[in-house]
Amino acid sequence: MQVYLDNNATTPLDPEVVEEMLKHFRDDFGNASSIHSYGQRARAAVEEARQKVAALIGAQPREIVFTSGGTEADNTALRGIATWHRKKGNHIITNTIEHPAVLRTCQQLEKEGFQVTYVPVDNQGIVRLEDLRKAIKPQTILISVMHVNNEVGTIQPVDEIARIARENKILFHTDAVQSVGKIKVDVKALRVDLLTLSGHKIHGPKGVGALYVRQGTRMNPLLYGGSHERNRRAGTENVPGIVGLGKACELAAGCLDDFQGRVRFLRDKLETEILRRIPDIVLNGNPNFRAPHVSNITFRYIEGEGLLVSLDFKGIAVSTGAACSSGSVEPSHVLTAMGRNSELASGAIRFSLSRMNIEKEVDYLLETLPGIIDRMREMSPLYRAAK
Amino acid sequence: MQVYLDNNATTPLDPEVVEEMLKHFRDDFGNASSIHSYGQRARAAVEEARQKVAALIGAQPREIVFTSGGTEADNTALRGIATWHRKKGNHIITNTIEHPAVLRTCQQLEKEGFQVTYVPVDNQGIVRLEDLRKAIKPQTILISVMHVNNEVGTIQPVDEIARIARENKILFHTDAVQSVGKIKVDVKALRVDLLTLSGHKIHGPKGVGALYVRQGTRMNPLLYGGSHERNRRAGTENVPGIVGLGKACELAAGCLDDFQGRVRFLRDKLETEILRRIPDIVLNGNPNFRAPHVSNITFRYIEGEGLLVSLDFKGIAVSTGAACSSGSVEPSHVLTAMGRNSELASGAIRFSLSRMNIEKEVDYLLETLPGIIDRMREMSPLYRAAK
Amino acid sequence: MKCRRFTERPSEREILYSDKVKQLIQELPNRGKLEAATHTSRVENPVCGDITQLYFRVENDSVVESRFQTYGCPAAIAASAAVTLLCRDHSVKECLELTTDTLLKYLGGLPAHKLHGAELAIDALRSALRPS
Amino acid sequence: MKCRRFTERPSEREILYSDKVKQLIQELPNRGKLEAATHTSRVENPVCGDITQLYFRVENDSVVESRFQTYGCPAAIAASAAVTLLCRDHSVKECLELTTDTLLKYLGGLPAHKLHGAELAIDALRSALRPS
Ligand SMILES: Cc1ncc(COP(=O)(O)O)c(C=O)c1O
Ligand SMILES: Cc1ncc(COP(=O)(O)O)c(C=O)c1O
Repeated sequence: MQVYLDNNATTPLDPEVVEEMLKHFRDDFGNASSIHSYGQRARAAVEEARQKVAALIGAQPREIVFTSGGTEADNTALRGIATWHRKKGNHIITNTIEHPAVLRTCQQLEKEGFQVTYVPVDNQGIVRLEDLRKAIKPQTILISVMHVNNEVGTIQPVDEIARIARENKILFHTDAVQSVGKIKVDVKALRVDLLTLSGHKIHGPKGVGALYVRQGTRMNPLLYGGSHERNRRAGTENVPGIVGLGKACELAAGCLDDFQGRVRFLRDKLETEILRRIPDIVLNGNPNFRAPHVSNITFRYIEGEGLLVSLDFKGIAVSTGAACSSGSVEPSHVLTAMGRNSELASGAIRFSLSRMNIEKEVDYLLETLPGIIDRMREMSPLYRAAK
Repeated sequence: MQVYLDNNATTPLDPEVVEEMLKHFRDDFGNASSIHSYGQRARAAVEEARQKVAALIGAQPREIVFTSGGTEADNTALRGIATWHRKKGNHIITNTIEHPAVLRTCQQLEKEGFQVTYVPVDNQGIVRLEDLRKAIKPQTILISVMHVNNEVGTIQPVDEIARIARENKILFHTDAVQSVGKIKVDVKALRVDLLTLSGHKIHGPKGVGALYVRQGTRMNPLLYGGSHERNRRAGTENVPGIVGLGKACELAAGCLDDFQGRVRFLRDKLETEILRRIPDIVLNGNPNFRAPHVSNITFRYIEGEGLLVSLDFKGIAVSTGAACSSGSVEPSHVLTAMGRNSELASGAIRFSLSRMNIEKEVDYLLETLPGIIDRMREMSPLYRAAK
Repeated sequence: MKCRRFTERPSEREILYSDKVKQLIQELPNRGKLEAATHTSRVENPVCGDITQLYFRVENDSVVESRFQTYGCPAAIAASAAVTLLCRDHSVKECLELTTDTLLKYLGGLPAHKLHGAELAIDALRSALRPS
Repeated sequence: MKCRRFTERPSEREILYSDKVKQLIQELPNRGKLEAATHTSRVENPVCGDITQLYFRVENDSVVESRFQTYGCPAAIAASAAVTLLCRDHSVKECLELTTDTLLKYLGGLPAHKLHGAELAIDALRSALRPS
């Protein structure tokens, strides 16, 4: 049995998304900037997709800038705002559990003369508003706090942070790659200035994402060249990708209830049953403020990657940390920031579901997992020592 | 009859490219950074594609960095080299007929304190080596000159420019978006340090390209985040796009002869017959140093866009200037740089072929065009005045 | 998966030229000089270089023949052609009442950055027929 | 289109874990403590925190039983398991001659950044069986 429980790394494409993209791979292959019919068909498709993306997050179509993914959108938001508003100030506030696309961009901006405050989180992965408030300086120009954390699923109080930013006339960006399409995201309700989303996390294609830029927000582009995307992002539009993202957003808009209902039920069953069947376990994240599709669990006395490989052998795909940091030996920066020591961090496994998972997949995991954990603990020098 | 003669704007995808991509849209959808089998299958596909891209241009696989397209590759090359080598110097040399992805990045770098010399071209669109040599200063860190111009098809003496750069210990970048897959491009023979290519110009997908970075070249990335692409370019790999680019390069490697033979024959027929059948015509570009698939012709006394729309009505797709600048009223910066006045520039039409064009398409154009030109000239106040 | 489908249809698409404009460009009705013209004008848009020349033959205060010559973008060409069509068999007074809005409606709209094409044609019309 | 096809096959792929490694992780042969061990060792990699504990029962200078306990990444686990398999029924001298290279060959290779897993296992082997 094949059970894919690594949907925070990437999701399987919805067959309807593939179907719509295929049209633009096969027939309507035009460049959306061309004046002839090939171009105009491509242009119409891009603008239709823009409307669908905008509709999902309550934005105006003209506020949507298509990018090559979440990483580019994050980089564009941070660097674009920072460099444009540099004369006003050089201070940025973010936090310790952001995605590397935000953290490493901030670190680079530090090298270029910006100051960045990395506000800590509590041991359930929630940004402390008090610390955030205290971090504000007269020269603060941007706050960036993610909506849902990719590793533990924690939901940040983004609306409150946006209010604090607004009261202090600071622009606010949120990386919503892991919340869009999973929980309700409305840019007008949250009142954010910039918001990042990515196609491949919502059953859309890789290599395409979008940055919401509230109308009137002034910033530099990251990519210079042709006058695409109202001069906000140069480069020939990835028409099939954009169409796929649009379709994915359209489908996601109809599936939010499914996440709150069926997906949450599956996640809860997975979690409760693991807790019931396997001892020496630690839950990571905030059980109340948490997206419905993520569960991050530390299996003590074992190291996650071995467990991952064992599960893979059985057809079950999970993740140990953020997918993008795999290959490195460091424990997850998110779990570390939440105060987990290195043993607890390295025993963490992320189960992330999607609307495509079904109950018998969860049942299969629950049958398979305890035996593997037993065997691995039997092998662990830490486990024997602890007993 | 549908006749697509705008292949410099974008090309139809090769059905084999679509087929390979489909596998990764449908089954192997994994994130190439994931450790489980889904991820490892994606990783293998990405590395196989890297080998194919490298093979087409005579590079090592590790010298290939995948990007979201030609624009991103150009931006990465220029900004990445400029900011990294800033301490050594702040002067960049390019020329007046580059693609906006290079020109506008240079203009932005000027705002950030760099100095840029835009070397002129002669009236056939060839960079004057003497001017280039004279532009070199002790603080010059980078020269960027495109291989084949997208509007007129002119081939620049890139190997000679690379030699001049090398002799002066200056890094050299070439935008080869319009030469790769059309004429022989070998990074070791040309001895360039950086080279840009793009998928959708060679029957591959939009939204994916590559930057060749000679081993040992030090530069900053443009996108920060996860440790993808050996830390040269963050962002979840666009696996299907990369696979499509790889396949497109594999196919292109086998088609270079076709370009020198059949495609060149069709282009020459198109051009010779237009010259024979229609009076008051000016050829733009250098007839000797020119890629085999491009013909840029000014039809005097008429404005190109009307002609474009008329041809479109008959099913024929062509272009007036660089696709990316459509919508703007300015005459082509390339033709202007070649000394064409605004009447000559706005009457220019670019015919660009690919290996997918066939002779009867060219014949259809040749039958259709003279009548349209007659009618349009009848309508032109300039034409009557000139006669 | 029993998800609802999102059904709202896109309203604002950036279509470049309407079918009417394309048809006019294709046919170029009333193109060319009119030797027997009683009223003519030549107007140039100094910004983009577009030139439109209109020719009218007016008999008994009515436009009985009209022609145009235009150098410029499709919007300017189509608008000029449209003006010659719309004026035919109308009184000079009626012709002078033709507005950019009416013209745009007839053309099925123009892209925002091409509106000047319609203005050029209306300018030329007024300058030809305005009592001097 | 009669284009030649490019046929060279890719040689260098970045495969993470070999089938052998995956199988060892799956089966974990010889896992657990060996109460009757005559030789044991516990070695820790201070950089990544991996720990390997090896147990050998040596009789007549020959390894007759071997077990391991490992906390660490798949490379470390598989390498330790492999060492227990490779040593069984061999003389202590032969066991001490086991090299990282032989071990890696047996494992079907390890990714470059995981080589330390094999080194850890060899270290533990030597520290257990080395004459004191
Ligand atoms: C929270 C978050 N932000 C940003 C990204 C990067 O997006 P992309 O993979 O599209 O580059 C990811 C996923 O990798 C993510 O989980
Ligand atoms: C010469 C040249 N450079 C760069 C580009 C940009 O590449 P892309 O369309 O992949 O962004 C193009 C095409 O638009 C081009 O013709």
